[in-house]
Amino acid sequence: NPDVTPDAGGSTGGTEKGGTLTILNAASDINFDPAKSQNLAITTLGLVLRRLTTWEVQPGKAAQVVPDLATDTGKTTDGGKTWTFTLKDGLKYADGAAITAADVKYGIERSFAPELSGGLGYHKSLLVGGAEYKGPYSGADLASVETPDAKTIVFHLKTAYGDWPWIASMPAFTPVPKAKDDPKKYSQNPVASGPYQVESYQQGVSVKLSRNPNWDTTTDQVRTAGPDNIVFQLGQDTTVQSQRLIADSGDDRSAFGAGFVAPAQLAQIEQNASAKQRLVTSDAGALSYLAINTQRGPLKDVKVRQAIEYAVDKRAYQVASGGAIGGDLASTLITPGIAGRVDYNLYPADPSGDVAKAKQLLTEAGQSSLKLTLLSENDQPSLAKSQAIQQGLQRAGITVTIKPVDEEAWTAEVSGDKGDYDLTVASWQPDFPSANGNIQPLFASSEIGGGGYNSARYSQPEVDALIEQATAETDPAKAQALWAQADKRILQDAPVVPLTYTKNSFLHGSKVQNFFVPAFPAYPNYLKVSLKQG
Amino acid sequence: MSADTHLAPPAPSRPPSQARSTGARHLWRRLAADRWALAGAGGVAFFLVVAVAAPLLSAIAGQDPYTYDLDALSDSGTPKGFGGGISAEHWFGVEPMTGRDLFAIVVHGARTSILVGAGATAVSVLLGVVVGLTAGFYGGWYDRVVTRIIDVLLGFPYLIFVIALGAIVPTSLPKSLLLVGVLAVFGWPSIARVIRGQTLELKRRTFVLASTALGAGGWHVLVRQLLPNLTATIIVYSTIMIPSMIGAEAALSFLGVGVPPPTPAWGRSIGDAIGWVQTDPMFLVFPGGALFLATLAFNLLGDGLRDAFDPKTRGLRR
Amino acid sequence: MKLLRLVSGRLLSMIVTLLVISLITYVVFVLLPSDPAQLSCGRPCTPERLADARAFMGYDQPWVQQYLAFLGGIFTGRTFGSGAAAVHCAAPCFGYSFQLNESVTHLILERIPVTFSIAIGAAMLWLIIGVGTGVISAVRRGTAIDRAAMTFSTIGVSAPSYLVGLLGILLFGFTLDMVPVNGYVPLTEDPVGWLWHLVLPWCVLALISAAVYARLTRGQMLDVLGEDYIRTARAKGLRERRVVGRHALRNVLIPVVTVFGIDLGSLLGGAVITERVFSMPGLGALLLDAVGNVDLPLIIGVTLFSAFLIILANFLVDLVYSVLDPRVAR
Amino acid sequence: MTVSPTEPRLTKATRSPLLAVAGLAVKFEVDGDTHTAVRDASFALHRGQVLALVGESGSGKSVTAMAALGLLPATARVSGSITLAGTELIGAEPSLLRDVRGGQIGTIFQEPMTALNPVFTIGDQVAEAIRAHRPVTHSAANARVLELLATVGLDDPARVARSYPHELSGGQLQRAMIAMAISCDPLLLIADEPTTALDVTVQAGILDLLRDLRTRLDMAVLLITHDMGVVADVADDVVVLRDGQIVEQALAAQLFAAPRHEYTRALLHAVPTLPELRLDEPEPATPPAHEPRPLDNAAATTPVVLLRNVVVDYPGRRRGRPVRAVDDVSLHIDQGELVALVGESGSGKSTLGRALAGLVPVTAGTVTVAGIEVGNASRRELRAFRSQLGIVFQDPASSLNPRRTVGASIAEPLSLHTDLRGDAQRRRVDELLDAVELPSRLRDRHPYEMSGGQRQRVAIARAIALNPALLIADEPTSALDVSVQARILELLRSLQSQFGFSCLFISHDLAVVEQLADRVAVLHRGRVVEEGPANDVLRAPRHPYTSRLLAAAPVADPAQQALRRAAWRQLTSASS
Ligand SMILES: Nc1ncnc2c1ncn2[C@@H]1O[C@H](COP(=O)(O)OP(=O)(O)OP(=O)(O)O)[C@@H](O)[C@H]1O
Ligand SMILES: Nc1ncnc2c1ncn2[C@@H]1O[C@H](COP(=O)(O)OP(=O)(O)OP(=O)(O)O)[C@@H](O)[C@H]1O
Ligand SMILES: [Mg+2]
Ligand SMILES: [Mg+2]
Ligand code: NI
Repeated sequence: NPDVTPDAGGSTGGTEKGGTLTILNAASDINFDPAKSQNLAITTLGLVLRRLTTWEVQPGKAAQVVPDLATDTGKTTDGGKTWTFTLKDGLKYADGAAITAADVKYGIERSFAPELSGGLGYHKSLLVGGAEYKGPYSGADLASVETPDAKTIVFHLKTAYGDWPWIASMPAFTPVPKAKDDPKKYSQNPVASGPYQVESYQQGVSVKLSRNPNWDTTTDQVRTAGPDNIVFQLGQDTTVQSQRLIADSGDDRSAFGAGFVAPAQLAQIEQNASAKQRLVTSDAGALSYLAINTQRGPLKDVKVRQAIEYAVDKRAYQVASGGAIGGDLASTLITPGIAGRVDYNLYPADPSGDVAKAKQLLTEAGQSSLKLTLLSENDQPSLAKSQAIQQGLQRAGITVTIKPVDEEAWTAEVSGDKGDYDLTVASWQPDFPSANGNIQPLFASSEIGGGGYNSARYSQPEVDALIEQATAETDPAKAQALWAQADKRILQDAPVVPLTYTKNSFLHGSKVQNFFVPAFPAYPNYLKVSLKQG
Repeated sequence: MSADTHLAPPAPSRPPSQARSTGARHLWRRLAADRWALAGAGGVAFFLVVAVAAPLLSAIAGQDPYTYDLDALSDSGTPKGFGGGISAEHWFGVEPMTGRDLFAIVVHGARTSILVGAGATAVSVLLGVVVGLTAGFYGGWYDRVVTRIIDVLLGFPYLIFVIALGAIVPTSLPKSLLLVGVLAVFGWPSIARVIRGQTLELKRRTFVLASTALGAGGWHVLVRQLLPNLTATIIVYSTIMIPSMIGAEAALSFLGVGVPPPTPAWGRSIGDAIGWVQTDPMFLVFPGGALFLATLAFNLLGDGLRDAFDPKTRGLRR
Repeated sequence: MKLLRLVSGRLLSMIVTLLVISLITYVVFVLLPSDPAQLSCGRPCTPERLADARAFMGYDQPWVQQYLAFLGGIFTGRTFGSGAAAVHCAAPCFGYSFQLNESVTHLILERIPVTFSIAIGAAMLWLIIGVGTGVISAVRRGTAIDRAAMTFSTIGVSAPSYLVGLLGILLFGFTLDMVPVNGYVPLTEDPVGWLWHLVLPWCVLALISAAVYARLTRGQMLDVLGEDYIRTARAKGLRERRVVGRHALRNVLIPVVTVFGIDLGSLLGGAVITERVFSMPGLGALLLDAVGNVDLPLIIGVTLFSAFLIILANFLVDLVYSVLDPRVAR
Repeated sequence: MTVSPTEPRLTKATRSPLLAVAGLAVKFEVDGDTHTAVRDASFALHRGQVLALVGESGSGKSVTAMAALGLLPATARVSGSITLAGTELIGAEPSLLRDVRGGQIGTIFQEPMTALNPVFTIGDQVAEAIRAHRPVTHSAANARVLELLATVGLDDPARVARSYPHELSGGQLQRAMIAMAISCDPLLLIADEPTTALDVTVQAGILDLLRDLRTRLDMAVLLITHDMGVVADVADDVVVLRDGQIVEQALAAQLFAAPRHEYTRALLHAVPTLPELRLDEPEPATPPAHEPRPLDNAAATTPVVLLRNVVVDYPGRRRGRPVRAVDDVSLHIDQGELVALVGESGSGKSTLGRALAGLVPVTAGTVTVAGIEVGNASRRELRAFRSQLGIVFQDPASSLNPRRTVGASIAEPLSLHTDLRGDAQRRRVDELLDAVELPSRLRDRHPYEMSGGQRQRVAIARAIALNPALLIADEPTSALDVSVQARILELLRSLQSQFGFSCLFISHDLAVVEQLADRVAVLHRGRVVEEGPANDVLRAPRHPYTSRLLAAAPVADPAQQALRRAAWRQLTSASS
């Protein structure tokens, strides 16, 4: 194929153009509405929709925030309270219309509409007036987003926020032309600004993307746009997916699975040389942890929680998540791959725990026969992990009852106000690669209940103050030091047991190239995948 | 002949003695003559013994179904060695990802599964037969109400109900009982419908009329006249139901109403093992084989019972 | 005339039954711990936004009111939200799925062909195979054929459908490469492809259910074959095939038809697991998604629809009954 | 064997026989025991000949016939030889048997009510028999069905063809069965008690039909019957069976004239006789006596049973009109009185009996039994009344639960209304079995394992178990040979004198009625056309139908029967 353009990064070889890439998806629906999407910058939506900034993710390198529609990643003049972005020249939608700053503003505004809730909404509480704003459909506009001219957009924040450039990479920062906005249909038929547009959308069956004729490669440094067409096959059973990819025949050679390969299949792939070659495992990324409900009975006692830190059998947990390929043992809250992480271990023990120590701590706390409930999601992998925890604690005389509930109920319990559980196993991948994303959502007291993810229901004024201070810090180095300090401080209270830094494995067909999975985010970078031609 | 001496008025009653024993003995003799049925009965007895003696059996093997043995696993969580880790220590090998002893799991699983499978089946069949019989026999508004209830239950989003239930019931409730209850509630309508349909036909037979004409009350007619003619349906239906109840037990376990892990249950083991069917087939073979054999045993026994109850096959050798 | 009265009577009670089912579903849903508003609140979620989302979807109302609104919508249609983003759902409106941005009626109608293709084909197949096996087993009772068929059906009875589906895919889809592994092709677009994609799901469903029917048929058949009228049929010099296939089978079918009605009815409401394994976008898959997304309108819609089918099937069974068995006819 | 080789034979005997039975033995396995039903039976049947197989109930008549067709249940072991026109039938190929059955041998089964498939119409089932052996079109078959049904004397062939078995009376079913059996003009007709459910007028017609078929088609008939009158009427040869063994084999005329075996003599002796028939014109009909008889000795007892203007309609199927089975009947039965109900087949006798027991709802009128109005009785009243009621259904086979032993069936009323249990109950059951001439070893059998007559006696035993105050007996002796019948009748009589029960006795056997009944009511097309003391009605019938009925009754004497036949012919032609 003559149409080979050398890739800027170069580390994964050139990008061949052409072919139809198939992405196998377990979900039965893809929501292309930027206001409602929680997509990462480098996955599905990134193929169709551009934002102010985006992520440059390369194998072996930490994720970087880079300009997308904007010429840079935003400028601030007042220490992070006001951010200004300028759009590049010659940007067009698929229909040929020009992309304007007003469209970006409109896109942000509509993300405030209750009709379109559901997306990533970090900006909603940061922007001035955001808390009260109810979207553009009632006629009002959001004054804190200014568009002095067609190319410039200015954000006024309530407080200084150093990670705003990351926020600007979220789906809500996609331009939406007001004239084309039909909130009912936008999720299936968005106005494309990226290299692909939605050609056909069949709910539950497939989504076909084809090239956007008006996308200009020169304005875009992150998307390589290799395949001519991309087809998402929806509602695919994960086991069948894996088998198709292992078999690697026909069109499946140009396919990859969007979901993790399950441990059972990992073992199978181990034994299959061809498939093993096509398995891509991320570096250790998201944190999986055991949350201890700090507001419940004996668990209020820090000694008891520390006993649990020692009693947990991390090795069994690791095996339950697929062994070494499933993740590395964890001891900190900030995950590898996040700038400023400091490695330490407050509760040093053998990988399978220190039962004697745990028992001793329990005796000190006066707890001889502890009975706890562990809330677990009811899918097989989650239950396997929960059982590994249960088994570990049992050794120290802690009787754990597993309460399996479905995923939605789990979310509701964990992020709801009641908090009717003692323990739960969770895993957290921040929405943007900053220690802030590691710590704040999980440990700030403001995140207890009401939809927040502080599943340990941990409330420590000292930590809250640290978080506030670190969030406002615009100097990356200083901020990172503060986050590392918070990390350690939190673990002293033992609200969670860090279990593993998980690794996600993905399988792709033999024709798929430039397929890699970084530590953050531990997902394949859709934007650079291409197909071998000929 | 002299009728008057023979036909004295009924003598005063005597306490009931072994009146029914001959019937039972006949049944048993016929059953014993059928070697397939005997095999089935043997199988059922075997599994019952296994279920009762599970702790003993696993103790003999020196194992229990809860202890992890990570040393028996390779780094990726698959059992080391041949046939899913079969060894002198682990007779059936070990469970992938945990290293728990599969023999102990299967043996202990028999408790849950047979209790739940047979229990839920028994309750649903009992309920279904009683409701179906009475509805078909009495008809009228009662039948209409019952039919509607059956329709509601059959058309009911059982999945959602169970999810809700799983979240509502306190963890302290004995889960096996809950499970039996849930399975029975959703299991009886179909058998009730079948029985009702057959009752509608049977109740118009002359022998039922004859019994009514003798002054038999509804209950007597139901139990003594109709029920014996429904045994084939009931037995066949029950034996089919047991394995599906064990399967449903697995599904419900996932939804949070089943016996929570790590309590072993065949249904859940089979569910877990499906994903491993290519990597560690023995993980499926042992619990799956146990379920198959138990099902086979119940079915053979069922077929045998069916035949033993069927007077027309008396004396037939097989 | 009589039939008309029968049908209209049943229709009325059918509506009542559906109302009861929808009501219970609503109540159960209220008990459900998951919060649909929370799911569509986004991340991070603040209490205010949660309240907004809840209000938009109408979940802030007491459930009785929600239920009444739902009932009203069936006759008058409904409008959600207001202004430019308002969503209108025309009568008869069985709700609107906020997750999928589509009216429930539309979603269900779209999925019907898939599920019906699976269900009807499979049902035909299993009825034929199951009843056939049962009949042969009964006629050849005690022989090796009987034993083999019954042992085989034990496998069918005790195997989970997911397992059978998966093994089917592995064997016929990959190892033998005979049929496509998954997906659905509309009949109208490509009849051959349609057939080809459905063969495996049909077989899987058929294998499992046929086993049940085989056992049921065998049991009934053994009963019926001992009746006097079978002797009469033989005395007429009828071929054994006709004696069994007509005189006996007709009497055997009565209970079988009942079970068939129930099974077909619930299968038409969605073959959840099979649709999942074979990635068929049918009603079962839709219901599974709806449950996963706590999408109440969709749950109610699909539930009501499949309940309707089950009740309809039961009604038809009752009609077939009176045709099959004149003694039961009223 | 009592048959000597030098037995005189008909001239036809020189031809080779159509059906030859030699050394036939049939054994049944019952719960591991072996029971011999037929042993070493040999006889031959030629074309155009009617061979009557007579004998005690349970002596193996039906079993012998079924053996020829290969239709015995799987528990039976058959040995010996049965040849049809030289072809061996025992152990024959299925295809051969299939040809033989229906095509060469037509069969009338003993119990028509269970022998027809409940889910197909009569028309269907008869047409099927035709189409199994004749390549005819549907419509041709259907036309032939109507013709056949008319031939067997059914009034409304179209309705019968459309009906399902449960919608017909016993006699109608039996005739449908006969129509089916003769539909393919078989070489041999096996007729197992073909007229048990038929009133004598119809019976006479059927016997005529058989004779006609014999002469026209040179058909052979193996006639199994307990009615010596019928034997006298049509049989050429007679084989007498007892306890599975042939005790005598003779020409009919010979047999009646000079029975050789002691059992045969006893059999003939037991035949009840009718009074001499007065062949003069019936007296001018006076309206039937509806008003109750003046009571003898002022025992101002109200009648036990009082029917007032009873109408019973059966709802029609789908679009059809309802069938009026009983039309404005008023009748009473006094304490200790035995009222016989006679009448044409399908005239509503059984329906009336059922209405009396409250088993079919009456459309109009009232049924009062022992002061209780059956239609409005509460459940408790109904139960109380039924504990005083014994009922024998017309069709014993279907009135016994196939899944229960006959012992259990007989014990049922005992369990229901007495507190007799266990051994005492079993003893009582044995007594009852003995009373109806059944050995007590049959107690643990199922109805299926018994002969027709045995089942009927079980039904009788059940009905009298409680010494009921009212007995409804619907053709209770139809399947019994005369010797057993005589004993059953005697039993009834002695019970009645002992306990004084009232009885509605439905029968087509006028001789029996004559013996037993105090009063007779004649039912015709649902209406009582004549009613009065038995002696009056049977000796001096006032209604032409009654006269015809009397004339049609066969007597067990070939010579006399020939006379009667002629008289009957004359009567029927006169009235038509
Ligand atoms: N269930 C039914 N539905 C419709 N018609 C019926 C039904 N049962 C009986 N009949 C009809 O009612 C009439 C009277 O029947 P019934 O059985 O009382 O006659 P019967 O006098 O007992 O005759 P038989 O001597 O032949 O037994 C017959 O014409 C019969 O066809
Ligand atoms: N299936 C069977 N199993 C066991 N015994 C049977 C079976 N069928 C018939 N018998 C017995 O065989 C004997 C002959 O029965 P068969 O039916 O031939 O009598 P029958 O002469 O026709 O009497 P009836 O005049 O009462 O009909 C009876 O004693 C009966 O109990
Ligand atoms: Mg007989
Ligand atoms: Mg009658
Ligand atoms: Ni005596």
